[in-house]
Amino acid sequence: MTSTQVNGNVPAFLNENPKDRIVVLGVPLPLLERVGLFVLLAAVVVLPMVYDGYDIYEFGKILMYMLAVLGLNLLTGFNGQFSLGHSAFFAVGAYSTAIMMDQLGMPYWTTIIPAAAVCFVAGFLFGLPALRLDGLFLALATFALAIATPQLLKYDGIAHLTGGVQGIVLDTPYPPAWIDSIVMSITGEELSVDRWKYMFTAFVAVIMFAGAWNLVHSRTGRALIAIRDNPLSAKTMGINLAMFKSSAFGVSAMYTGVAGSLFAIMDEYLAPESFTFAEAIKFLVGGVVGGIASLFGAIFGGWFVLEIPNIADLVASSLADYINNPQGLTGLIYGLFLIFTVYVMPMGAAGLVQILVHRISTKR
Amino acid sequence: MSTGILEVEDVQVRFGGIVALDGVSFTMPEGKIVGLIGPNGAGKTTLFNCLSRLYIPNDGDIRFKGKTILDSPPHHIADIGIGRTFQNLALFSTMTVLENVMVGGHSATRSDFMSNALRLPWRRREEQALRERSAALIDYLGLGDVAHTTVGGLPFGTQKRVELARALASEPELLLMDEPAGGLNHDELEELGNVIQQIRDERGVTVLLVEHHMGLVMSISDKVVAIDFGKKISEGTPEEVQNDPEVIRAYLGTGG
Amino acid sequence: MALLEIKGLKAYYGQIEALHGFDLELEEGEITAVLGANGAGKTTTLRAICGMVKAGGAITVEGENVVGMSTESIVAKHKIAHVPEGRGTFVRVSTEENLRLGAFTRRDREIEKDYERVYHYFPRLKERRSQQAGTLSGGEQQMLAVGRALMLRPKIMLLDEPSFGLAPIITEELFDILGQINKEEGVAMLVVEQNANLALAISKNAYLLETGNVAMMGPADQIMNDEQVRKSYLGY
Amino acid sequence: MKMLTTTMVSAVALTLAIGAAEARNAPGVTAKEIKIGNTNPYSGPAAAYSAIAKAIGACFDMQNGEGGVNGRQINFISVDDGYSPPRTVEQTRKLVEREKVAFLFQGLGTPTNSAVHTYMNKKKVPQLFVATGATKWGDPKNFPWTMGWQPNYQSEGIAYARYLLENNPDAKIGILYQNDDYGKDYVHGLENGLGAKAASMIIARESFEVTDPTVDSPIVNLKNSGADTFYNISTPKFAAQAIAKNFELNWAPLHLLNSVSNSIGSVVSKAGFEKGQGMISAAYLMDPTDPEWKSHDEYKAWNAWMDEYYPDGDKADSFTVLGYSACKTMIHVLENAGDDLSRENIMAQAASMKNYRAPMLLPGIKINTSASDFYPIEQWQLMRLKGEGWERFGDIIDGAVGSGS
Amino acid sequence: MDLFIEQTVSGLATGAIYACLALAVVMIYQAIDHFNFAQGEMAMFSTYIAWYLMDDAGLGLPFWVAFVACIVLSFIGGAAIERIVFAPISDAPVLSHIIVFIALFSMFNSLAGFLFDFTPKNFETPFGHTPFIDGVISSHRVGMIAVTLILLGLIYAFFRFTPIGLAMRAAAASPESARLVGVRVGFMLALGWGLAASVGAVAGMLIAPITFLTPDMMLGTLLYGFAGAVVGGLTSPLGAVIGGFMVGILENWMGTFVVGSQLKLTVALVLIIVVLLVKPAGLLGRVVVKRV
Repeated sequence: MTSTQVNGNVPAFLNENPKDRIVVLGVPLPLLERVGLFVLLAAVVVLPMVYDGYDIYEFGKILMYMLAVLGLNLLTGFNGQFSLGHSAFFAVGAYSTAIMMDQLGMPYWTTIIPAAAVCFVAGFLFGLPALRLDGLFLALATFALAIATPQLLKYDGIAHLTGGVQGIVLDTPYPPAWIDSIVMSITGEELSVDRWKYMFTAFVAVIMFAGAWNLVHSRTGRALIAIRDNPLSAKTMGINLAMFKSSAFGVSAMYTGVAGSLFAIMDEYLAPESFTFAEAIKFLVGGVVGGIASLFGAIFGGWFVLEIPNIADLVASSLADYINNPQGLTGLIYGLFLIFTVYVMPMGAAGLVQILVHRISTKR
Repeated sequence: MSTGILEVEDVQVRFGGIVALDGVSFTMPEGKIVGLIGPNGAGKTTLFNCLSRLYIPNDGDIRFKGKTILDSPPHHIADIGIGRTFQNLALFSTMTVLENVMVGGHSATRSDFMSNALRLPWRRREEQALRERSAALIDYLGLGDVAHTTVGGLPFGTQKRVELARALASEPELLLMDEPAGGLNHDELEELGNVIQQIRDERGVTVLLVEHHMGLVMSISDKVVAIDFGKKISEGTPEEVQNDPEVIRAYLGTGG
Repeated sequence: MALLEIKGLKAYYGQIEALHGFDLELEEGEITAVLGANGAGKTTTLRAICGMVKAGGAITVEGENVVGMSTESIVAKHKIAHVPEGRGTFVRVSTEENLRLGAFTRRDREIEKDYERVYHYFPRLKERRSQQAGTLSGGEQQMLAVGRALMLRPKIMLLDEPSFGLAPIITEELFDILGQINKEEGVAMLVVEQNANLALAISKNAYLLETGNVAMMGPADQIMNDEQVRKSYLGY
Repeated sequence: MKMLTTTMVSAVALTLAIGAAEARNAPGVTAKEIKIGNTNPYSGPAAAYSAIAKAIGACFDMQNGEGGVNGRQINFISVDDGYSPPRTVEQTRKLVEREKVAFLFQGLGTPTNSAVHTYMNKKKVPQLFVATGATKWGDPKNFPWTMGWQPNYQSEGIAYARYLLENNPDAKIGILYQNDDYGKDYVHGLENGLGAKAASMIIARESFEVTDPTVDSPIVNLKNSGADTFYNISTPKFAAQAIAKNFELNWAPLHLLNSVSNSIGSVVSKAGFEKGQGMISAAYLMDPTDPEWKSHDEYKAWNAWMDEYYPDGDKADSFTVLGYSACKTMIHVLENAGDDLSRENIMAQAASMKNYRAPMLLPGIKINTSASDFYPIEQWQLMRLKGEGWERFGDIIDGAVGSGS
Repeated sequence: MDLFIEQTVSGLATGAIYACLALAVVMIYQAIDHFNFAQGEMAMFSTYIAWYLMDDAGLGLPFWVAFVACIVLSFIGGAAIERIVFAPISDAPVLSHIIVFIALFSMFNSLAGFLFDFTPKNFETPFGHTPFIDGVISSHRVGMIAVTLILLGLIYAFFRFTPIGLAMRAAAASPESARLVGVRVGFMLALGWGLAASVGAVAGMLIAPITFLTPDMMLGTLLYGFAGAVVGGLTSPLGAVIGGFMVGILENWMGTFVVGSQLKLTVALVLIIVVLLVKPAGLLGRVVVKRV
């Protein structure tokens, strides 16, 4: 066996970052990115100090949706497999957590990891037949899965676990006493449940985001992208297509499933109606609008799916002077928004940012 | 028949009623360059696809280092030491040159979903080693300037070299090259010839070269196999094959 | 004035300039070969002529500049039939339906008659007339592609690598027929081909492309017999 | 005046218990305005119900035009939740915490209201007169801030059970129900009402999903089960399908049609009167399309209001009646609260209605609540389809849950 | 009568609903090589238009006038959607198209509820609702099956015998080659959308007398329509019709004898996946032979 000699003197280009050459408004791009990342992280930490109640709840939901969208991005954006059925995995995660809390009396925070495992297995298993389906047909199969999900959740055979049509009401996730006492000693106030839920969500979300980041920028991530770009030559490079594609499905389901777990904990209630086809659509819309092969795009996507119905509401109610009961038109406005977004940002927000950076940057 | 690093024995491939390969046999001596020539549609690419296990022959056997490769799934072929380049570029178009070459090193690395997501220390060491090794290859093939460029936008000839680098990244003992000279001008061609010979001499890699450019094939090959209509029509040194009347009739043409 | 006249042809794929501004002419009723290595720009040239890539410069057909015109209009108006690389047969429909599609822009009543004309050149297609085109052999598909082009009653045929993937004997047969079509129907042809010998044998003139430029042009027989040219450009 | 005094006393007691330091009025209440929140499915699969909220809005418009409630204008903020529980949570929290509404009124749907059930009670914000017939809304012990309005689904099931036990104790019942909380509540109601005989009388159950195109297949099964009584728990579209399909199959059991779908205008006439003769249903509201009410004063008032304030509403749609009547109940409660518009008092007033007759309730039906009875309407009257209208028969039936045999 | 036979007949009648919609699915698939997830909502909206044209509250036109007018309007609407909404993003990735389908879905659903409210509407049928075979099947259902078969014949003839139909298939399958023979691909796409919208309108008008007309009438139906089209083969109108009938019958059999009514929709899901796995081209679809 021959081996390439690495004789210590590594070529200079290896350690240079092509982004170093891009300067945006006088600041090198990598620095700008680092500052941006820092600001983002700081925001995640600072938010619960500033906000409480509904506001912090909304921020938590954005992070929750971000995770769900991220899950779909890993599959669709990085691996090129469509799914219109991720509401199913969202449901599996949420119900896993709920059943563990409700039936087994497990504390909420212990349910995340087992729920993630369950979702991974579920995704992996669905990924196996999905291996043989091409893009459009996979979209169709997953579409069917999404439509069938609420019905499956209601099925009498498992109703004693899922609560059937009634759903499950969960216990409030109070913060652990030690955290509460730390917060108390610093601020002199009790830590509100809303703030704690946010902190818990943010903790999980940041860890999962970092994991996704590592995954994408690694051997595994390269393999996933290679499969998307050119499956045949990926195979020739020694990439086990079946293993990677199914695992990608599993990991994707796991991310969306953990989002489901967090959802259950956050809303303290879940019912089959929470996991309809509309939910799967939300994730897809979030993914495409954020930028389907972008991790940071998922943050924007999470925000978008949470806020765009509100914006549609707002637009609708501002029509009240001209039309009777304009609220019936929210669906229409929502649709127009989507089309508009696709026109303006065909590559999603991430793509738009890239183009903008390209426009206003100067190369050294 | 002497044994070599690769033995192709009586390989037959049929698509529906069409016979694409009809009992082709030859042997590749270790550390040599073997040229495979034949007209378009003669079955060269089909044979290639058999060697990289993208197709399974209907009949016959292919042995690499004495062991059949027909039991191995396609993604193991890189593992056991066979690398290849494609006739119509098959690069990962959204990735940079460096990343493409690093994918080439996939089979030589081991990290998985879990270790990658957690960024375990050994994985980072492996990644760094792969980066360095890939960089060395990129340097070796003179692609340093474009290492961080997305391959999709590179000129054809450059992409061909990226393919070569990518194939070498798996540290193959046998390298299958499908029309590497296509689209190269004559300076580049000469360089390519040198590179292939270097790969043989410095790295001890055995090369199977499918090429239309007779100048290249005849000048660097140690042995040439000619096929037509899915059958081997000639085998021998470049001179022998070049002068084989059958080859002239079917391939080189009377005018040549 | 030549039937087809190209001046300063440039072509782009996205940001990349693939052709760097060369001239080319095709006379009425003649066959001209375009030779060169992979990636030299032969295919791009043909695609530019029928409006399938963004082109610069002038492409004049029958005195009209077609740069910027849609493919459909060029085909319909100037009767240019393109036989693309990889044949571009409609694999899901039958042989005869493929032929019918070739005559899609014609409004005359002789379409039925022209099936027989095609079958006259390619009797094998007649046997396979109701077969799904995807099930035809490579050679038959190539014949079908040429036959489909004929159905347009073209003035110009653009042939991209007609020998691609064909056994030599089939290739020879095909080129014989192409020559025959040229003679009998007076169709001008621009043939892009790797197999230089074959192409030169039926051509009057030939162009040698190298990386987006014309490296050489001249009468086909002259190029065929020039040892130096063969060595450096044609690879044997 | 006695009633008023008790109310005052209990309100004061509640206020004291909760802490007298609080401001007198609820958030969202000013000298000129009362903010009321509402969630409704304006989009999505349950959008048909949005007619209720639209009617309520129009009803408050009328009230505001007439000077509001005790000099205060009603600001009715109704937002879309698409019948999606998570969205209900978001919207409700926004209404309570950002819009600072005084309370929520007529939020629609069981899963959606369930999603904010705990929240509202923890926050001590009234979740009044929710627009769903589930039984769980009348649980003052555990959820003192939540109250339903319409009679619950179970009680209607009980009413039918009583009828069957009296008139046909050997009935063989086949059930068609929508596979969700609403359908199952109806089934439970019937089972409770039949008591020990349920197991022997109910011989077949078939469910369907709202996404199913038709209910043909379950009906074929029910017919083949040999049932002679058909308990039809389905929403208007499916109910109309079922009536038509029975007819097509020549199956003529005793058809018990749930009140959700007994509108003459939007169901029975659509399916065809001749196909539904003899059907039995129950009602607590007047059917606006029933000619019987044309000369009734309340109908006339309703009709005039429709014409003026909700002209694009569908007069055949019984949801408009429901919204109107519920709105009137709300106004009644607010009027009773007088100038003490604290959340506690509003809740206390809602929980102390005595024999209140909201307009458009059937004659004889009254609203009664108490600190331990959070079921405002619990009465039904049965009726039978005859010709082109319902013919009510028998007494007003009390269908309180637990009152079955 | 025997339960099995009754369920089969009932399945056949429901299957006709799916078959109608499956035809529309095949139509659009042949025309754009894609599914249209908004197809059901478009058909529903078309049906409302027909209702408006016919109903006394609307224009009060006679049935057949409204029928034809609705088909024409749907055609124009479908073609306009292609030209206005899809033509500008023809180069965008498939996912963007799916997002636009979703947008259309939401828009038509919302608009129908807004314009026509949600109370079920009675949709007239020229066949009447009288028993055809007493106690088994009504005249409308028989009429519906007949119209479905006529429609099948028309679509088959269109694709098989007209140059335009041929060109449309060619344009969808290989747009580049189609342009090379002078087919205006953009025009074909618009035409395909228009025709698919028309077929959808006919499907809607046949279905509505049974299911009653509501904005959500196509929600679940579309999935069964997809299932029918997939089972029969997306390239074959005949396959789609047979597939639609099969799904209807299978659904009833499974619901009655095997899994119970709660899992009927899941049956459609499993059917789609199994067929796609075992026979990707469907029962009657043509396998595209590829040669390397």
